[in-house]
Amino acid sequence: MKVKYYCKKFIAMLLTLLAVSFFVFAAFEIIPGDPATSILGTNATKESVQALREEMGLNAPFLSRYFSWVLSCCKGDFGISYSYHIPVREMIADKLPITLTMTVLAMLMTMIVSVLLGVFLAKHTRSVWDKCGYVVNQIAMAIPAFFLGILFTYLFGLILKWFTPGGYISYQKNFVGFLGYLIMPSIAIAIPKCAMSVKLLRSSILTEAGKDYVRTAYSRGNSTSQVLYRHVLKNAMIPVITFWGMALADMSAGSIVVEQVFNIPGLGRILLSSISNRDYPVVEAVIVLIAFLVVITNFLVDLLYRKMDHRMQDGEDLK
Amino acid sequence: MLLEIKQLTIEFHDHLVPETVVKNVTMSMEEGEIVGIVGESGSGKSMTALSVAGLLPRKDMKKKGEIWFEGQELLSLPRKELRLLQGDEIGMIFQEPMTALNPTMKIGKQVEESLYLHRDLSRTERRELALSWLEKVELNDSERVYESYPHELSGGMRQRVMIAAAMVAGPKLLIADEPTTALDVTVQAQIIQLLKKINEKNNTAILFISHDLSLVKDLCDRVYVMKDGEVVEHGKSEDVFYHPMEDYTKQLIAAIPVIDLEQD
Amino acid sequence: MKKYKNFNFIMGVILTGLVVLIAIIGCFYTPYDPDAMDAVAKNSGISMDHWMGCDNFGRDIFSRIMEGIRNTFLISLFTVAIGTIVGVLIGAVTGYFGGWLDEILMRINDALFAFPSVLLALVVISLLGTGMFRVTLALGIAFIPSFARIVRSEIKKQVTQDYVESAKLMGAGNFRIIFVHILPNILPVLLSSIMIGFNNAVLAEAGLSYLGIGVQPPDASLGRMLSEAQSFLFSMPWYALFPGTVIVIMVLGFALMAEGITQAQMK
Amino acid sequence: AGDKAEGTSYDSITIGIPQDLEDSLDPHIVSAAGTKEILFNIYEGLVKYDAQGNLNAAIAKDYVISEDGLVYTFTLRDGVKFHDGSTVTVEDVIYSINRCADTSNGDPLVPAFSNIASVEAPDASNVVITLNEPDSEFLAYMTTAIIPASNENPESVAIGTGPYKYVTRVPQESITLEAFDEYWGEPAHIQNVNLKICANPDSIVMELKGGSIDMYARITDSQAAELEGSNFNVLEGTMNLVQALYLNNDVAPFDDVRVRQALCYAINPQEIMDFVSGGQGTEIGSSMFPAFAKYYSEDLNHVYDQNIERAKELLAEAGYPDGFAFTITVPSNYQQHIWTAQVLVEELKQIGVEATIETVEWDSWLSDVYVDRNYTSTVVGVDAPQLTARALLERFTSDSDKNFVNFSSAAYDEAFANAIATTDDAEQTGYYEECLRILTDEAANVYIQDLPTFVAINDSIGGYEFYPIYVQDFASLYYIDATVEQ
Amino acid sequence: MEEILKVEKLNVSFAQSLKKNRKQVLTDVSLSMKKGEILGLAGESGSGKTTIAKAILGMIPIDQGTITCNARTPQMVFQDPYSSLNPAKTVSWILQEPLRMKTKETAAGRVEKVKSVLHQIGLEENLMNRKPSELSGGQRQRICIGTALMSEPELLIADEPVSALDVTIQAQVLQLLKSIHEKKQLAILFISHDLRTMYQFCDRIVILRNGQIVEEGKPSTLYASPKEEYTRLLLQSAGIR
Ligand SMILES: Nc1ncnc2c1ncn2[C@@H]1O[C@H](COP(=O)(O)OP(=O)(O)OP(=O)(O)O)[C@@H](O)[C@H]1O
Ligand SMILES: Nc1ncnc2c1ncn2[C@@H]1O[C@H](COP(=O)(O)OP(=O)(O)OP(=O)(O)O)[C@@H](O)[C@H]1O
Ligand SMILES: [Mg+2]
Ligand SMILES: [Mg+2]
Repeated sequence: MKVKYYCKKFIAMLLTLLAVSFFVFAAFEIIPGDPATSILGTNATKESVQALREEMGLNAPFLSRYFSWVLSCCKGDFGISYSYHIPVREMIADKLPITLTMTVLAMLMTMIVSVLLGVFLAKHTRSVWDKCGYVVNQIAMAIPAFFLGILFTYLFGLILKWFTPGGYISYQKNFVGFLGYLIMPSIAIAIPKCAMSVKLLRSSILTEAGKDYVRTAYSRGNSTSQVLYRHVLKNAMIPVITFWGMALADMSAGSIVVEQVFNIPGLGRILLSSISNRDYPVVEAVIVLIAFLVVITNFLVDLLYRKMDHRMQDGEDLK
Repeated sequence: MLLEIKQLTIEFHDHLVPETVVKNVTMSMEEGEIVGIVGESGSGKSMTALSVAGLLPRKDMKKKGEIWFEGQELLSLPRKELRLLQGDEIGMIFQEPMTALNPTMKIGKQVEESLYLHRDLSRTERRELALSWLEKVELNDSERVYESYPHELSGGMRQRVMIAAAMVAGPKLLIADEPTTALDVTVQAQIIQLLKKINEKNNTAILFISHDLSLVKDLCDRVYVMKDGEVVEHGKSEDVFYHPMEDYTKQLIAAIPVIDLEQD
Repeated sequence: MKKYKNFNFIMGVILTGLVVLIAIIGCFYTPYDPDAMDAVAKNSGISMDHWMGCDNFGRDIFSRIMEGIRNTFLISLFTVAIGTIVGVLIGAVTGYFGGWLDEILMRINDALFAFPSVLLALVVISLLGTGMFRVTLALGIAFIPSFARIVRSEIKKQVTQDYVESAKLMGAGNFRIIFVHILPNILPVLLSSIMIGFNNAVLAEAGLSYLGIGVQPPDASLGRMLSEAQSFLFSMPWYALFPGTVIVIMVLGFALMAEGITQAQMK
Repeated sequence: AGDKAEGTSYDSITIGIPQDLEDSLDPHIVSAAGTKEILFNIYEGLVKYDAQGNLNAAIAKDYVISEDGLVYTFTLRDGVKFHDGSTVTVEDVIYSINRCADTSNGDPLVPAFSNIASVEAPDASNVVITLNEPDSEFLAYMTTAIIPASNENPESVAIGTGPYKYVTRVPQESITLEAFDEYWGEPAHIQNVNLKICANPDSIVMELKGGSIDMYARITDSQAAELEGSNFNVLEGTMNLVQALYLNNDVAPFDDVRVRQALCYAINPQEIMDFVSGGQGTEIGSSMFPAFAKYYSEDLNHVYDQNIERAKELLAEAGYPDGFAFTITVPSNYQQHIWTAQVLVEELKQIGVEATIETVEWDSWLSDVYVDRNYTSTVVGVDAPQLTARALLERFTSDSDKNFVNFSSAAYDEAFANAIATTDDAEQTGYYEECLRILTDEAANVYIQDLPTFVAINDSIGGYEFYPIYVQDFASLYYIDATVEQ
Repeated sequence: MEEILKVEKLNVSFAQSLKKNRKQVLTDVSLSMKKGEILGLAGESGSGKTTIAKAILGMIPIDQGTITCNARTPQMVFQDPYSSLNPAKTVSWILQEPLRMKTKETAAGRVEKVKSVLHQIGLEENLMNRKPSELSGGQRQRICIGTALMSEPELLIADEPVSALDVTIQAQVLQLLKSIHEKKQLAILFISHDLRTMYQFCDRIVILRNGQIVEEGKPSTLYASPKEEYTRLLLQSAGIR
């Protein structure tokens, strides 16, 4: 039953989001500091903190706070930021495009470059190209995006002056400039992932090339490239797509560090600052949003996967 | 003479010691003839067949001898020209129906691929031809099969799809490498029947490879017996079956379970 | 071991060995006290005395890298170890047995996966206090979900194979089937995840020092040095380059070793 | 921001700031120093500091203090406009002062306002404030911002009377200010001020050099060194705060005065300054920084000149001949404090004391250290919101809510009470000096320095002024070329 | 002779993806085996032969019916020689595993046993250290038989054990099974679609169609006078009639 399958997926998704939000709530119960002290800063005294907590409704029991939050979320209301006094929804709507654009750029680069390179290397196995490619690939896989960011800043920013480090341009002001600025960070994120998918694709193509159906394809008079593009590539892409799904989820959740290096005010920055400001409504919304993105990505990959590989049985999980 | 293999020798070089898997094999086939190759596992049957179909791996191996097909020498033919023959003049059916089909490509596309590569036909013409071949191999639900993926078909159906795909461009020579081992007896019988029919109707020559002598006896006009890469015996299949000359052939025949219903 | 005689494995062992060797030497001997400050040598460049120059406190960068390797190495090693061991346990149990336990654990797992490791680290640290051990624990916990997920799906694939049934017929217990029969088969996948895990662990540790909850100063860690060096990128680029390169070598060593083992397995 | 690099537009400037204005835009509630220094440009009180530390009339054009020091009469300047266009009325003044004097939530927002007996407006241009007790420093608290009574959301809608008005903000990205056309005083030179949040302190030099910001007010000495030879001027001033190793006087071993003194003898502020601030800071010996020329005394700096032998002796007397171990909790968002702590750790090793650093987030610091006082020692800087000694010294009275070091000295409490009570300036100064001496003698904390601050500013911009309090004045900035053209 | 296996009214069905109802695979299957008997199970592809085998060994849940198995350590040779050997282990390790489970044999003793079994199934000792991926299909299938025999079972379920082998080796393996059957009173449930082989090998044959037993009897009588049309068809396609 297709409908039943999607229902099941949907419920699982909701459960995941609930669990995530519960964890966030629980996390803030545990870590020291609270919004009241954060707001009062050095004016804080025990009494004033208590008074403010009372005013903000933080003294209500944990579960009742949690449930009322979940309820208002269901109505699409994520509350008001404690630090900025503006609706959390607006704040996120502002930041989401930044992180999303960066992720999508990085993902596009990863996909395009890795397919081109992967196919190229697979075509030229055991050539000098392949060997050089292998070495470069291994190294690229080992460089943390963080270090790459620093290297780029130094090389392209300070020495070659191709871009202004930290000179982030807001997308509302200048969209082209914005995209231009995001290119470097996107490359920094993309390179390790790209290297991994090149490797995966290359070996996957070679594995597929050894399969019987390839011989069948040759027996019909296909040339090597025809076999590669008409037959092998689609099959070889299946494991790569799974990897891409994970990579995408990884990127959207793990943009924090790269945003920090390149001074990009995206979701990661908001998350970080609101964690340290104990801005509960924002943290909760951002984390649930990221979880949502992760879950949605998984779901989309799942769909794509099914489309490509009809052997997939409903109800089976991939990854 | 449709096909002539002269002194074919195949050596593998991917191990320390070169391994000769086919030694001085000489065979010939007339147009419209069904010729069988039998022999135990690893005796070089598939290698011989693959070399005719031009599908031997190109690396790490040495080929000697000549293979003449319709006046062309296949072993020295450039890859480009060989491609023109593959699928068009020479069709091939493989041993494993499970893995020999592309799992992510619709059956229809796979069946008509030879047409796509060798004939200048419109999409609908290709489709018509493919459907008609699917029906000829007794896949009666041909429209559905055309739109299916391999995993949606049973083993027997897939093997028939393989035959349809090999035959669709009307090759002169069909190479069938153990096409029935993976199938159960009922389906096996049907496939043999089918091959016979194709041979009669289209006058397609069939090179039939099997380790089942009794099958070969029923189907083939002539038979070659291979052992350790060499042809040890050949002749009319009846002759070889009832009057084997070589010890090895005798062993092969003795291994066939005999059912003597009269005795009980 | 004789099976792993391939180039990758040997290179991996050499690189990792080099790094480990430096770390071990660093326990007993460093050219300078890594914490000792020297006003004269402040921000000094590469010289005979200081092979990699000095940082803004005049501390010898080479000595600090020796110390940093040790800390980073231990942190990432144990982080990955915790992630792997617990992840494999959870993934194996859920993948092998399935059922409602699987459902529940996987929902929790997915939730944890989306949960930023920074926040998780904050929680662990607030519960247990700071320190290298706790940081490692925090990161380790953050690493569990991805391992659990990979192992689970791999085990699910293996369970359909007849050899598992065959092992049951022989009378092998579930535990033995999971860990002796199935696990070696998912090793290649596991190894490559471990390698990716190493990369991420170094990164995560560096990320935590941004927040001041990683390795505590004055102790050195490669990630911390790298982030500190960012301020001096213009005047002393080598300050960033050295720890960064060491990280790459370390991760590369692991990656090559994993690759080598995988190749030997696949052969 | 990027288009500024061509040098064509003189009407805007981009200024980097280390963190967003995260707590509030409400001038009465706001506590983060980083926010206050920006809000200085938006809000004004009845009186206002200038760069020399003088209190000048602002919204009030004049004021009279009665002989007994109990009645303050402020005459409002005519036609002072709020940023929303409305005129400042006496009601707004009374509203603002009452808001800060409100005690319904415990302490009033401005502690000194607990002394206010009444606020009245006899007519439309005069406000009379009556105190319970005379307070010679009360005027300084009249810098408290005047906000319109009609503003219902002061925490998000900033309406003041200052030279710049708040336009818009993008969280964690930027804040835009615009010169206020109807400002009563000398208008700001530069029309638009973009405040850009540079969350990563490590990339500031790159941003400056890359031209994405024109000015950054709080760079470190090493960053200043990196800017040498670029098109940036680096101005040096002081941060006006008391950086010290604050000790929790309630926990062992710091409940023993000898131990605290030993620590004081062990450290060398000059060495710390050499490492942390390029040798540029100003040494301090008590809770007072040099901007308060009146109270700051160099003598106190020499009470504990580095003397390792003496330190060891004191430790031995206190029963720690082999030293001890303790933890320094440092807020992780202040790099200088972390650096200082690292040098301290090294210096304390000389007397056998093993200190370990524990960096915590600012928020954890606030709740654990500042509010709950659950710590052993910490390195931070304490500033003065008003230019009064009271602002710095009140926190060390034993019953103060803000006495996070748990300092307790009857003599101190008495001296402080005397200082507050007296109206005689010389007498008051004497009492405050006594307070400072007590803090030093009792070694309440290990005093280190008033940190230097380096302001990097594009060399096409002039007019930057250092204030003796923690503020940034954008109104005085101007483009040098622009003025020449005019 | 005592009964070693008794299956009564066995019903098995599988859940189907995309469809609501379950697919009935076995319907009211009843069969029994005596100690030391070779029972043949024949039927076309998909008739449920493998399902019966797996149900007997408890590998799939059954809907209805009873299965009583009195045999000590029943073993199975799986149909797919590719997935039934652990790809990560060597031949020697795989063959030793049952010994590790059931006996307290020393390592050296185990290796000796492995060698003798390899000999029995007609494989060379030098295969011992290879991985399954380095073996041919026939060799794999023989290793499977070897592993099953290692446990010294009383009942062996052999699911098309010789289908991947060529005729000469087929005969050899069947000979091996037969000799063990004779020596150790091994009962064998022999699943195949090759009616020719079964004729010689089995004591009794059960014909399965669409999950139901249509006919059963001694090979000679069954082949000589099949009662069901389906049996006749099977025999015909095998070229026997
Ligand atoms: N890539 C290779 N490298 C080395 N030897 C090979 C390779 N491929 C096949 N061989 C060997 O060539 C010989 C002949 O193989 P071939 O596939 O022709 O046998 P066959 O007669 O078709 O056997 P079967 O009945 O099992 O299919 C075998 O001994 C095999 O081991
Ligand atoms: N796990 C499963 N889920 C759903 N259907 C199954 C499953 N296993 C087997 N079937 C179905 O049950 C039927 C009987 O399968 P079984 O494997 O028992 O056939 P078989 O007689 O062994 O055939 P073969 O000779 O091809 O091995 C088939 O139609 C098959 O599709
Ligand atoms: Mg073959
Ligand atoms: Mg079966």
